[in-house]
Amino acid sequence: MPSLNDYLVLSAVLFAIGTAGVFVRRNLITILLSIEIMLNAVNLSFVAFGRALGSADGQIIVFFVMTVAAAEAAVGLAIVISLFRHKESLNPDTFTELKW
Amino acid sequence: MLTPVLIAQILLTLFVFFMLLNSAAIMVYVERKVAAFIQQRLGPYLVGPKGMLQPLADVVKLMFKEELRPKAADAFLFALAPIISATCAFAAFAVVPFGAETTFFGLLNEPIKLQVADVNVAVLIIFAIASMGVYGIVLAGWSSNSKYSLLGGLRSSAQMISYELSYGMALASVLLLGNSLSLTDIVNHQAGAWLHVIPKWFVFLQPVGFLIFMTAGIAETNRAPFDFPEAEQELVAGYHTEYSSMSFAMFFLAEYINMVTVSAVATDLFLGGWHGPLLPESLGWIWFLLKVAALLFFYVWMRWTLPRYRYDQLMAFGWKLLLPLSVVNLLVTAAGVLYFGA
Amino acid sequence: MGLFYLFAAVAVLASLLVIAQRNPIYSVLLLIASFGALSGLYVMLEAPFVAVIQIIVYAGAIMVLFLFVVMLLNAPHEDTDYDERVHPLMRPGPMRFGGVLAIALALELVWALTKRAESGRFAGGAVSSVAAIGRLLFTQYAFAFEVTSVLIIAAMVGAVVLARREDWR
Amino acid sequence: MLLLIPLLPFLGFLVNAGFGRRISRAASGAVACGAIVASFVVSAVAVARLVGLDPESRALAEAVFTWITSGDFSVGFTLRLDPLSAVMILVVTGIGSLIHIYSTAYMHEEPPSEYARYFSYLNLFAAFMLVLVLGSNFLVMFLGWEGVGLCSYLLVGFWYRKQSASDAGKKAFIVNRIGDWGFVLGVLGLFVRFGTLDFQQIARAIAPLSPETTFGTVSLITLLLFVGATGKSAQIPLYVWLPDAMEGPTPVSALIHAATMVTAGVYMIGRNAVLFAHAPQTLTIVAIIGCATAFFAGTIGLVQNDIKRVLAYSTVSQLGYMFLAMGVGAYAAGVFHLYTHAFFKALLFLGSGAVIHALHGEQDLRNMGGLKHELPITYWTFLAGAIAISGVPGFAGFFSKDEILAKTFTSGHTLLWAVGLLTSLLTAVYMFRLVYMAFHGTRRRAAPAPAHPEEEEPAAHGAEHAHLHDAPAPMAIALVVLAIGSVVAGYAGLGGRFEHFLEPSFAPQTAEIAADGSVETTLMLVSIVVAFAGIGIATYYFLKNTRAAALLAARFAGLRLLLQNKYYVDEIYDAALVQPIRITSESGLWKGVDVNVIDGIVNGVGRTVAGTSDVLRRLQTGSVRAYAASLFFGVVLILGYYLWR
Repeated sequence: MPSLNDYLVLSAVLFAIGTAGVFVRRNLITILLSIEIMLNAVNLSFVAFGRALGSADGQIIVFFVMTVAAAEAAVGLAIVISLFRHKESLNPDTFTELKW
Repeated sequence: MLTPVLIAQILLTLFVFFMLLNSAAIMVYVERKVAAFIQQRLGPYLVGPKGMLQPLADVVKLMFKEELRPKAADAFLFALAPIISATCAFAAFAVVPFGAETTFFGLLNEPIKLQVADVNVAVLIIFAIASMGVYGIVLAGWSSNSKYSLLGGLRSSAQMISYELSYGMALASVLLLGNSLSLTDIVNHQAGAWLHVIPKWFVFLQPVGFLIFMTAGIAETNRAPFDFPEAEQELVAGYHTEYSSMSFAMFFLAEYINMVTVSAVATDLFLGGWHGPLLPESLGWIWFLLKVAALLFFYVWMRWTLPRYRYDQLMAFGWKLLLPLSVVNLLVTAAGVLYFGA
Repeated sequence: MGLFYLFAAVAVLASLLVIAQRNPIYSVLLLIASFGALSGLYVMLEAPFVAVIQIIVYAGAIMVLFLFVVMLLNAPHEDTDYDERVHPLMRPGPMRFGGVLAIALALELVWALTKRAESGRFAGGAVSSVAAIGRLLFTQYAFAFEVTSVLIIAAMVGAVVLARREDWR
Repeated sequence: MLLLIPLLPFLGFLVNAGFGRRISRAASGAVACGAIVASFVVSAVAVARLVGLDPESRALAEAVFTWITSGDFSVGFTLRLDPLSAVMILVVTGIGSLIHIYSTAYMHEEPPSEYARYFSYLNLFAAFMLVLVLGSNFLVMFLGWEGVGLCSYLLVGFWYRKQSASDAGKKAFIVNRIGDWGFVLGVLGLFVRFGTLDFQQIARAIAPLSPETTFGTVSLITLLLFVGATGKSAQIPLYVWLPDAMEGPTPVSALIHAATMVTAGVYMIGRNAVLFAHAPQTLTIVAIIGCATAFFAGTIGLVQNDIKRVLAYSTVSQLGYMFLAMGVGAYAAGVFHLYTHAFFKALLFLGSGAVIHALHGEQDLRNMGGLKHELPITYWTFLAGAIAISGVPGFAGFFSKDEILAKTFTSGHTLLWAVGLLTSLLTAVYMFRLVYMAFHGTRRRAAPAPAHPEEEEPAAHGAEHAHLHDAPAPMAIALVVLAIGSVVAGYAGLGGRFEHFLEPSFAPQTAEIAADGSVETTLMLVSIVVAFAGIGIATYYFLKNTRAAALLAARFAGLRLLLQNKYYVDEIYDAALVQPIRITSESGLWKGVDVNVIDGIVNGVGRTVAGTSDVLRRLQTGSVRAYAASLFFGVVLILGYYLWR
């Protein structure tokens, strides 16, 4: 049986991978994907903690995180599409001005 | 470790797998024959008695065809897409029960369930796997690097996502009545009859839900009149335009297995599963097969009777009629459950 | 334990490959694989509900959306500038700094977790019933649940407004 | 209920200020009069209820809301009605009502929007004055105190297109600022000393202490408060604004600069009688200043030719009397004089207003005369007021003035009593000089041609006194009612009733002056003699033998010039204060400090910010990931720190 710490370490590693993705990638879509990795890493720790405490709260929070993630993905991707239409680019460093 | 029960379980799994493959073959034959009947033709009659070995001939033909791949296609995904489709189709059936617990006429010392896997969230798993099925089609469409395929893939995924909502809502109405997420529980909930005449099937409590479920199911399986992903007149053959040989066969297989799965789920949810008069509980699977067959016939019948919708009509129908209707149905059901008790 | 390591390895490897991929389509697919592994871990944590909605919501909905956008923009290769062509770890200053930060964060988190001697074994009594979760969701968390629905509506409208073409009229 | 009293005029103000441009003259006049009359009715009801209470606990309080709370210090917007404020609100709303009614006719030649503006100011003034007298602590009082100052400024400068009017308004405002500076310091001192601003609490806190024999904290505080009073109530040395304030419309002079606002200082001292009683040094100063002002202003009033200025100096003089009363501890007598004075001085102003109105803006006495027959109502009512102020027995002024002089004498201030008596003589003289010059004899045109060079009052181009109209109905009503009041108001004080009524307000310390019946009678007789002597002198010089007056004037030409130029006080102030301040401000503060130091600092700050920003803006690359990286850097550092610890 893996212990709570095992899950948390895995969660930390995944979170760091997501963080790294945000920094090293220059494609907006991949960056959004990296953010999803981070969210999932956190979800994992929630469920693990919930399991450790014998409470359903962890799962419920994950449920809410997922809804928020869905909303975030929808709006984020809509922004990506409208940005791409303006500049024909997905590189976040293309969009350094607040308006164009 | 290998207890008789475990062996029986493994054998059952293999049997289900085999029967699903077979069902696709049978459905090909049935489809052709029914189509011919509707169109006042003969249909296949050369291979075997009454052409009954025609599916076998088809398989052989497909196996010996050359495996073609467009030069600009993404090789890995092009190969992966049909596998995803087929896998999802098979996987969904895993949680569908098709008979009561049985000891196989005393062969086993404890009864097993006629079901590959009994999961207490079976309905959700079916739903999850159905949503994964989209990937096969989308990836096929995209990796072919062909505009017909891409359009077919996009249409298909849009269609499936749109109808998945109504599908889920119709499911939820039944869940309210069955008070469980386990298909076995839901089926057992439908045992018996009112006034000794009318079976306690949910289709009588949920006529609207049943219609929604079947409509959405047809859309989910990309069958006519919702067969846009492969609308021949517009898109040649949609997402599998570029596929040939066994990879094409896999899509073909997936389509028919999905039909079977949807019919089986509909049977479990609405038509009382293996419950029926006359036959003993242990032979309930016969009732099950009959009901599934009837639904499959319905599918084929629809295909050869109704013309195809226009794409915008399909989307409008799904979002503006079916979804609101299913929401209302769910609310009415919930109110009923609250009022009369579950 | 073996199963845990299997799932963990799949999750970590797939996630690493997500950020190492140049083709966003593969990134999306690998991420789905990672989600599948996480789903397995949720089952191991006796949270089948979360495991299934992980597949339905993340893999079945959110990732399809991503795939859609990737296919719609269809610009994974056209948009490759210098940074996209070199390997992620070979990229210049800020990116390497970011990578180092991420590694530092991981090390710190692991350090923080291993600092405590006790390993935190799971006690019995997990809440795995969907009914229990549903009951909580519609009683104790009813307000949050409703707020979430408002959030979803807002996101939906926002997405439509943002993504529609300028010559929409 | 108490809140309603100031609120009603305030609502009237809001209506007239907000919609004044859109409604007719009749409507805005009706709104304003209605508001103040309603307020009067409410006041009357409130006072009636107050009188019904047990004399020991005669007070009504109403906490409207908590204004300031800071630590254990809290000031509420609380209104409190006790006998003193009861007298005040009746005077303010009663006389205010009459003046409002009078104004509807007096201001009738103004265009509707100006008319509404006038009435909105008037209502606002009433509201603030009522807040002033009803406030139960210094802060609320100060709100009203400043509010009436503002309204005074607005109304004095009502004809703001006229240079002299707007100058007079500014003068009133600025001089009052000096007084208010003292007042604010005094209030702050009270807060420091007692930790509260509530009148009751201060009184309770100080009551057990023994009066300061030497000049101490309380004396300083009261003196500062008195500085405020000299500003508001036009006492030496800050009286200079009041004569100039006569530039405002005459009803304003009657209401603000005779009957109500200028008495605020007197009221304030009366309200804090207990406090002042503990500072005998200050009280002495108050008495001396009051007495000096009374005499000083009286002498100036003797030779002024502007009908309103004579009345203005008379007001200053009468206010001096009130302060004299306060200074000698005769609070009730002072407030009694305040009350009677409100009647007859308002009457005199309104009468003069009727004259000015009839003569289409003529204010110079030398251009009047013989109006007795043409303006009978005005004449008879004006005469009643003049008799009242002169102290003829049976009229209001006699009772109150006599009371003050008696109290002054019996409290041992013989010198002050003598000066007061002399002033009383002067009062009778200048008052009847005014009556004779305006109403008796024949019409003259003796004044130097441009009596008021900058005269621009509406319809000022005198339609050559062909036929003069007496006061129209609203003005006549006000005059008659006030005339009756001037006659009978004094009887309220018979047998010490008024004093007894007010007693709770000044409660614990009203010095029981041994009332020696024979002394009182003697003093009364002296007063009567003096009053009649004054009238006699005036009759001799200004009616019977005007040449004698001219001779007298020629004989004492220097003195006359001195008086006519008001002892050159304005000029002295200008040379001693205004010019030095101006020069310092202009060459020192403006061109030196402001341009070099202040602007230098401001520009320097600007340049520093711009320079720093120029460097810092390089940090804002616009790259989201750079921001995210810096954020994460912080996270890693903080997390690392806590782990390391």
